[in-house]
Amino acid sequence: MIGRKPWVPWIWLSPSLLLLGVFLVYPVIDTVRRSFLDRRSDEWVGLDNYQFIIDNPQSLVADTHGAIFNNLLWLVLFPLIVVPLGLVLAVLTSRVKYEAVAKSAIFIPMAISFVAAAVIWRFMFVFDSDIGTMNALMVEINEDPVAWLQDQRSAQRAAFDIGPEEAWGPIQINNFALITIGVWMWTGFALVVLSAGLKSISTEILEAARVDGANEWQLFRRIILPILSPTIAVVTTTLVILALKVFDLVWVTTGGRFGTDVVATLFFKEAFVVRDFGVGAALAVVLLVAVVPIMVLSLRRFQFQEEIR
Amino acid sequence: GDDDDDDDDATNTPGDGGQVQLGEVDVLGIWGAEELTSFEAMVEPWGGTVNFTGTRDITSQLTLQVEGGNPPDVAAPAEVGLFQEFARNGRLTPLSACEGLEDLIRDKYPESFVELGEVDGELYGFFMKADSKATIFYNPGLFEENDWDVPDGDSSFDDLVSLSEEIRDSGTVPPWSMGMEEGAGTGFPGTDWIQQILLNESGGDVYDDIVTGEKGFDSDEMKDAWEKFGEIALGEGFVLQDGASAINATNFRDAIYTVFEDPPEAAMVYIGAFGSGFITTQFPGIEAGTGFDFTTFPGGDVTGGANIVYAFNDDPTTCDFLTYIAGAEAQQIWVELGGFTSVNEDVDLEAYPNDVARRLAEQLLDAETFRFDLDDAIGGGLQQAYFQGVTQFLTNPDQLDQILQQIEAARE
Amino acid sequence: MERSEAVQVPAPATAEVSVAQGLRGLLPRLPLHLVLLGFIVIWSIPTLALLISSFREPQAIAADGWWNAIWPPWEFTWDNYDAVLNQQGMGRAFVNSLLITIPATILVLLFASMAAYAFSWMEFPLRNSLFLIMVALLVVPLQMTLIPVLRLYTQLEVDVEVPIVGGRVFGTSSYLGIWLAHAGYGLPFAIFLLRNFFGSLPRELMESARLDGASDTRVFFRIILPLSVPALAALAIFQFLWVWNDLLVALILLGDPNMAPMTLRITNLVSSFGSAYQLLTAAAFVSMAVPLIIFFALQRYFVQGILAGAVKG
Amino acid sequence: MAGVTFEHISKQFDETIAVHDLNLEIADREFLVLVGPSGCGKSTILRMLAGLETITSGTIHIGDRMVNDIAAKDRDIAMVFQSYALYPHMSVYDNMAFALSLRKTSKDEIRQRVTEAAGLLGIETLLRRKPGQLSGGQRQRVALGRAIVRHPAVFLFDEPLSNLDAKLRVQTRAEISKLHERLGTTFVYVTHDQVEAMTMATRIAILNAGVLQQVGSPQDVYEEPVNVFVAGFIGSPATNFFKGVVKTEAETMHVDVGPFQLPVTPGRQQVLRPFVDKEITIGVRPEHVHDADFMPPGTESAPVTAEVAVTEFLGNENLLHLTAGGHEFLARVDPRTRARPGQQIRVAVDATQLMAFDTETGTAIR
Amino acid sequence: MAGVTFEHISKQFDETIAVHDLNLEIADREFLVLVGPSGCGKSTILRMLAGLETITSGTIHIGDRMVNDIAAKDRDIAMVFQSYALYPHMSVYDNMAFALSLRKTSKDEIRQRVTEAAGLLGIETLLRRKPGQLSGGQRQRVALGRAIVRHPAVFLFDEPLSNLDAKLRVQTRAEISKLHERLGTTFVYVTHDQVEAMTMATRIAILNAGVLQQVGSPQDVYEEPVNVFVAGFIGSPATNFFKGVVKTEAETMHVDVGPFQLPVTPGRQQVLRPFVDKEITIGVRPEHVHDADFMPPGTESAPVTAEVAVTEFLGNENLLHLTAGGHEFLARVDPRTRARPGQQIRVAVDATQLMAFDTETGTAIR
Ligand SMILES: Nc1ncnc2c1ncn2[C@@H]1O[C@H](COP(=O)(O)OP(=O)(O)OP(=O)(O)O)[C@@H](O)[C@H]1O
Ligand SMILES: Nc1ncnc2c1ncn2[C@@H]1O[C@H](COP(=O)(O)OP(=O)(O)OP(=O)(O)O)[C@@H](O)[C@H]1O
Ligand SMILES: [Mg+2]
Ligand SMILES: [Mg+2]
Repeated sequence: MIGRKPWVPWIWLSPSLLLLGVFLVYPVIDTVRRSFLDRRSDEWVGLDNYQFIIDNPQSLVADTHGAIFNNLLWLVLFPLIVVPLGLVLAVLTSRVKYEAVAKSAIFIPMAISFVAAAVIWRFMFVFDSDIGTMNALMVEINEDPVAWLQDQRSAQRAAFDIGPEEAWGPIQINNFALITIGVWMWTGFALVVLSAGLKSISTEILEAARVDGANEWQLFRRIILPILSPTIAVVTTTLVILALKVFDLVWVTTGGRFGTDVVATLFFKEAFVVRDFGVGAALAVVLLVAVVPIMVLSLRRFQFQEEIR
Repeated sequence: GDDDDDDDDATNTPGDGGQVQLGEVDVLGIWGAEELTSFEAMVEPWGGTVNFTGTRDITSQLTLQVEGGNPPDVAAPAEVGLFQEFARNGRLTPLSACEGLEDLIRDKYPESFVELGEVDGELYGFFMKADSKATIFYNPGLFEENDWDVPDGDSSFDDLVSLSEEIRDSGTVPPWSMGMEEGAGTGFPGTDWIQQILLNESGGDVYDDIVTGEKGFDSDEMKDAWEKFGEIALGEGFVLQDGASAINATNFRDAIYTVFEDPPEAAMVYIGAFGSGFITTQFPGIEAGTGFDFTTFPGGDVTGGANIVYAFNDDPTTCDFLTYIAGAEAQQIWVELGGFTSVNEDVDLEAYPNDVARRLAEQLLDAETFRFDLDDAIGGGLQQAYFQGVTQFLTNPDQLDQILQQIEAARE
Repeated sequence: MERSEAVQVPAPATAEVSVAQGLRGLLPRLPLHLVLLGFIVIWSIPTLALLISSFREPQAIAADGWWNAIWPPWEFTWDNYDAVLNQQGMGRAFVNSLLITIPATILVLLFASMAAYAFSWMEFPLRNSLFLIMVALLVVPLQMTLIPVLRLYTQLEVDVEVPIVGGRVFGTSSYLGIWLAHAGYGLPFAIFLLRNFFGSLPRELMESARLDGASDTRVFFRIILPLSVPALAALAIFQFLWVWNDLLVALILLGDPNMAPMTLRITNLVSSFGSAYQLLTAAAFVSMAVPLIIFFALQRYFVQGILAGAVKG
Repeated sequence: MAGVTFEHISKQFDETIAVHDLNLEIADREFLVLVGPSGCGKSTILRMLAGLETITSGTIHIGDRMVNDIAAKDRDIAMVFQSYALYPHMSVYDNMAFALSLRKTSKDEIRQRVTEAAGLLGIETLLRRKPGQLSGGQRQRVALGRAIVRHPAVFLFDEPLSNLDAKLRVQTRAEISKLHERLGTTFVYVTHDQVEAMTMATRIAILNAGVLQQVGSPQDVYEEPVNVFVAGFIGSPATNFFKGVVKTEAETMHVDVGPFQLPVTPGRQQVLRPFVDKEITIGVRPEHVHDADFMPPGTESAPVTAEVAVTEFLGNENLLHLTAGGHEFLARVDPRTRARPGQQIRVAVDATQLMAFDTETGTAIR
Repeated sequence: MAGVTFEHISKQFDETIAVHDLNLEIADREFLVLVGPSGCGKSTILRMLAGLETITSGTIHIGDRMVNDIAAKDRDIAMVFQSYALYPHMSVYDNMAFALSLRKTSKDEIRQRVTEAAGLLGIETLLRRKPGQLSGGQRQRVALGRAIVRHPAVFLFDEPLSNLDAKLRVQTRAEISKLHERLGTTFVYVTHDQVEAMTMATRIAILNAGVLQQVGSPQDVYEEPVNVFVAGFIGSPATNFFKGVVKTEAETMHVDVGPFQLPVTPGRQQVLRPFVDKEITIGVRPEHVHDADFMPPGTESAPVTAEVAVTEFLGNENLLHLTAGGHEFLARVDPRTRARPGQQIRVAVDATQLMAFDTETGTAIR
């Protein structure tokens, strides 16, 4: 903008810069520092804490490898399910009269605290098929009840009954169960943001496409999707990051037991239960590093947006 | 909470101590629900104001507050590992700082409990709301019908096994109900089994060595305890929740209920004394002694948990508060309300609401050997490993050795 | 001139849609409705389970599945809600929750939209990299920040009682403190979301506002914000319920029990042995009420074609 | 290939009636031009025909198919939106190719058709740009191109040339006419440009305030407007209107406007009889008021002396704003006129070209 | 109140040069009309002047203040955007009141000014509507109204009447002219409508492909175009061009176009001397090709026989597309002509009105 004083942008940014600096940047720096110190943050230990993560000596308390693997699982599955689901629902709901009701049904899980959510899913997943909804269903279809949150058998084995009996994972049933909870809770998020984006698409462009003979699918595929792509990028990026830092959900349901640990839960255990701040911090830093490539990717969409506006 | 605002906004009610102007005291604990109500009833007579914050993630909460330079005045968690660490790092004030408090504890509290409150000879904390874990709850009616004889402290572990076989073979119900699931605490009932067996079979010294680390989890005594636990848990037809995944997946509460339902689904459940609380709430109007009852775990020695109370400063209000709740009058209030076992000798046994409660208290006070909960005593990562180990052992009993090594590896 | 304008008539017209038309309209859309209803049902089952359980006796809950309660004989009870609502201090806790949540939400909306405006409509060095960094902070786990923040708060503590609402001016147990904290934690996502929406507005609107003599502030308040209500509404909903449901930050920053929000009170329903699920179920719905009201209230801002008629081309 | 029929079509937006009881038959292959004042309902009619606007009442047929409930995409219509409605995320090429690609047209065919259309519209060089990078007129041409690459049953153009320069407009106009001849599909064309309307239309439909006024060939509507509105609306600069009383003396008849008398040609006298001594409204087009010095040969005329208020130079002609006895009127005279503002000048009104209207009803007297 | 000066202004978008080295002085109170083919840089010039587009090189002065780095809001400029850019969330009234309210104008004054402007534009009844509920022309009028409620130093109009009907356009045009007289501020006005340009402008600036071609009074640019482009661009329908060789015989001089000879008037002979036996380009405007039967008295002319290809009826005149000896050209003749397509007809080219250009450079020969 011509004639805007160079310092003006910084005025607009300053409140955010300040708050982010205090509440996020400063702690991050502190954490990075701690990741090079020992468990009590007294002595300098160089890269030992990272070495610990790599060597994974205490797999029983802190299975760093397993946690990282689970995070990858979340990273891939969680957004991959939630985003398309949210998108479809956003489009569908926008076409019916009971939009608000439909949306809220999907959204309600978001409004439920993790503690409560844990309670619900206990009810869903309880092993006793008299109480547990899922197992009640399993019994209905003449299957054995499954210990959804504890069963470490690999999903593929459970499903198709192939592979050795004590095949533990790598992709465990209980991780799927947890991701299911995540999907249930977060689809509402994707739905709300995406439908907000949907609403801001010009009606006239949609009309033009219809006159051009686009059916609903082509309209979605060729017009809505591309125009919405920056918003989709926002949602996806956010969900990817959430998958990266997923904590409460795992913590309140399994506490990371039975090979459901993720990096964030490990970080928490190491920092506050085992009270090894060094390793804890190092694990947190892993998260920080992992986010960088994701951000770079999502920047592309914004450049695209600036092009067409 | 903070520790220096007592003087300014003091409530100016003369406390029992009388001599000090009582202000506010911030207490961080794990109590909730009826416990909280009882606690508030207990501190009601005390002059000052109690700001109680309850959380079940108390270890992280405490760590955060202490690290953040903002500890509460008083903490009352169940885990002593953290306590000992704080004490060693000089975060805590010794009870001696509060005039008369240390003596009160040393006089009125059982030796075993006093020792646990000591770090390097200094007394930093005391225990209240203790819970015996040498308790097997059973369904008396069921036992009478099939005239099975109830084991007691004098019988042996083998008796327990043979009883289990008898009940199993009777074809009525499985002898045991067992559930390990409890979110982040999953596995703790198993650890209770193991520690109880360990104490009975190998005695207090070995037990202590395990805590201090002179003996490892991979020691023979420990291994023996695990295997004995396995005999029951994985014994053919011993457990209602048949198989590892069922046991691991069943919440310990649900496991308790099955024994006392009508008709009962299992004969016995091993759970800490606090189990009685669940039974009475779940089955209102159930008769202690007839509807449900407990017996001492064969072997007679007693393990148990308790909340350890300690302070981060020694200003008058805090001291007055500690002295108050350590005292018999205060604890008697909670005792009468139930769900609380006091280890203060002056508390009148008559005060307990019912017979079961009274016997639980007696068991605790009369035990010739008492040991504090093993996992709570070690705490930290080792405790985690211990919990994890239990569930893993159940799924893969053949991997016991390496599981035990891994647990030991988690010792700091 | 008037003659060439359309005639004005008082009564709104009613489109004459014949029943046949109506049916023809509905039939092809039947699958759509089915799919949607399918989703709604699936998503509602757990919630339904929670709702039903919240009206059941604890023993009933432990005895059999929630679905058994649907069929008569109904033995529902208000006890759980009784216990939750009549827990002492619940009223105050409710007020506290509002006192904490509303300002925290407003702060985020304001600061984030300011930053988003700068990011989307101003040029300055390092714009993109700075933006990336801000958003990347979204990954920071809260627990990681608490210790340093708590240290800071204890150091910067201003231990003066605030009249009426209570609490300190600043530091732990201060409303200001927890507002800022929540704002800080909420910003990365908020900025991320808003920048995207602000950026999609047609440039010419800002330009014409400029020519009309509008300063940045004016453009921001009179053009950008009104045209971004759907995004702002979405953000408001999320920020509100995230703060509303927060337990962790409140635990650390609010020592004073008189300031405790509902989430803290609710944890007191659970004994140290973790019983009383039936209470948690009830509590869940109690605490869910307000965010849902907000959600419904803001629904009307999700309107199609907010930019209709703005620019040609 | 299909005609279009509107039967009792009305459209009401909350409180505004945009179109009122429209009855109009557009023959197959016809080129119908819709004209009317801004806001009179032209776009609404197109949008209803395209299926973008619900119909408040009445029925629309395309061919013999009743389309009220047919979705836009199934009506096989191409439309140029008044506001372009280009796809912002697509290049110019993709914008134009979109409709074709939906119809599974072969890549080559698409390329061929798009480049051809782009050629006609002079936007070949812009094919890779995004709409945001185009000038107003370029955008409009893309919008136009997006329609003309198609071969639909009906073409709808909503002021497709409004932002093009005169030269380009003439060319494009010619191209559209060619297109119409080549495809022989039905065209409905909205424009404000009288030349466009006159030159392209097979028939012109004049709307006012949502009501259809007259439909007819350009010549008809220009020479025999059915009412004052049409007479005043068609033709630019607009017709001069005078109120005057019909007088007869012996054989001759004239209209007494006050400052001057307008003789009535014998052919007209019959129809004007009933209005003798009544007031009627006379319409005179500016080009029928001549500078007496440069009168085209053989014009039967009534001489008038008037004062020149303003002169507008239009290159090929001069526009004189004249006043005579309180009447203001326009004359479009030979550019060589010597009239200058303030002067008195003699003008001649071509009596053969007068239009007469009933003052009350405003309808033409025939 | 201030003039505007462009000095060596250039504007480049990534690879396109939109404006090239523009030097132009607009006097205070002047009404400058910018014309040029679509995409030639008109809007870009306005946008640079308004401070919406960064300047690639050169300087712009408003009054004697160099404004290159002055923010748009501080330039005191009102602009009608080609694409309207209405505030979709504000009512028509608020759209028009916005600028004033920012200036802390009193409520009453705002109401008074807005209602007045709305009156002029005939949108009083729409004041409570949102832009989305308006017709194209109504939107454009709102955009116009938003500008004219203000009293800025400079007015910029980017094709402000393109979507209005002829009648309304004439009225509004008049209103804008009045406004210009009343306020006496500087107006810069982009239009494609020749009549608009001719009637409103104090000076017209003709642009082509970003390059300024000619600046001058309407009459100048029409009668003395500096080059072929201007001659061809100004005037509609466009000028006919013939290539021909200058021939002299004794005293007389004529241009041999092939099918016919165009006599050179004595006054012109001097300047054409250097081109004797060389090829030059002759420009003849259609209105200077007359139907021989309806020739205005006293036109010096060269008779030509041509075949009528197409006739376009424009009401007040007839447009004939003629071909003679391979040359296609337009004639704008008296509506009473009897010419019909396919016929042979005798036309006369008015020799006094010929325009001559150097074929190589395209510049006028004077
Ligand atoms: N953002 C842009 N990026 C690239 N090229 C552009 C951009 N904006 C305009 N142009 C080009 O600059 C040239 C001038 O554009 P401008 O809008 O000034 O034309 P114009 O004279 O206003 O045309 P019109 O009469 O069609 O509005 C055009 O060729 C156009 O394609
Ligand atoms: N969405 C709407 N809500 C209310 N009134 C509307 C709406 N759309 C159009 N109108 C009104 O309907 C009438 C006809 O609109 P329409 O767009 O058909 O006019 P038009 O003939 O195309 O005018 P223009 O030549 O200016 O484009 C106008 O008076 C307009 O104000
Ligand atoms: Mg229109
Ligand atoms: Mg332009």
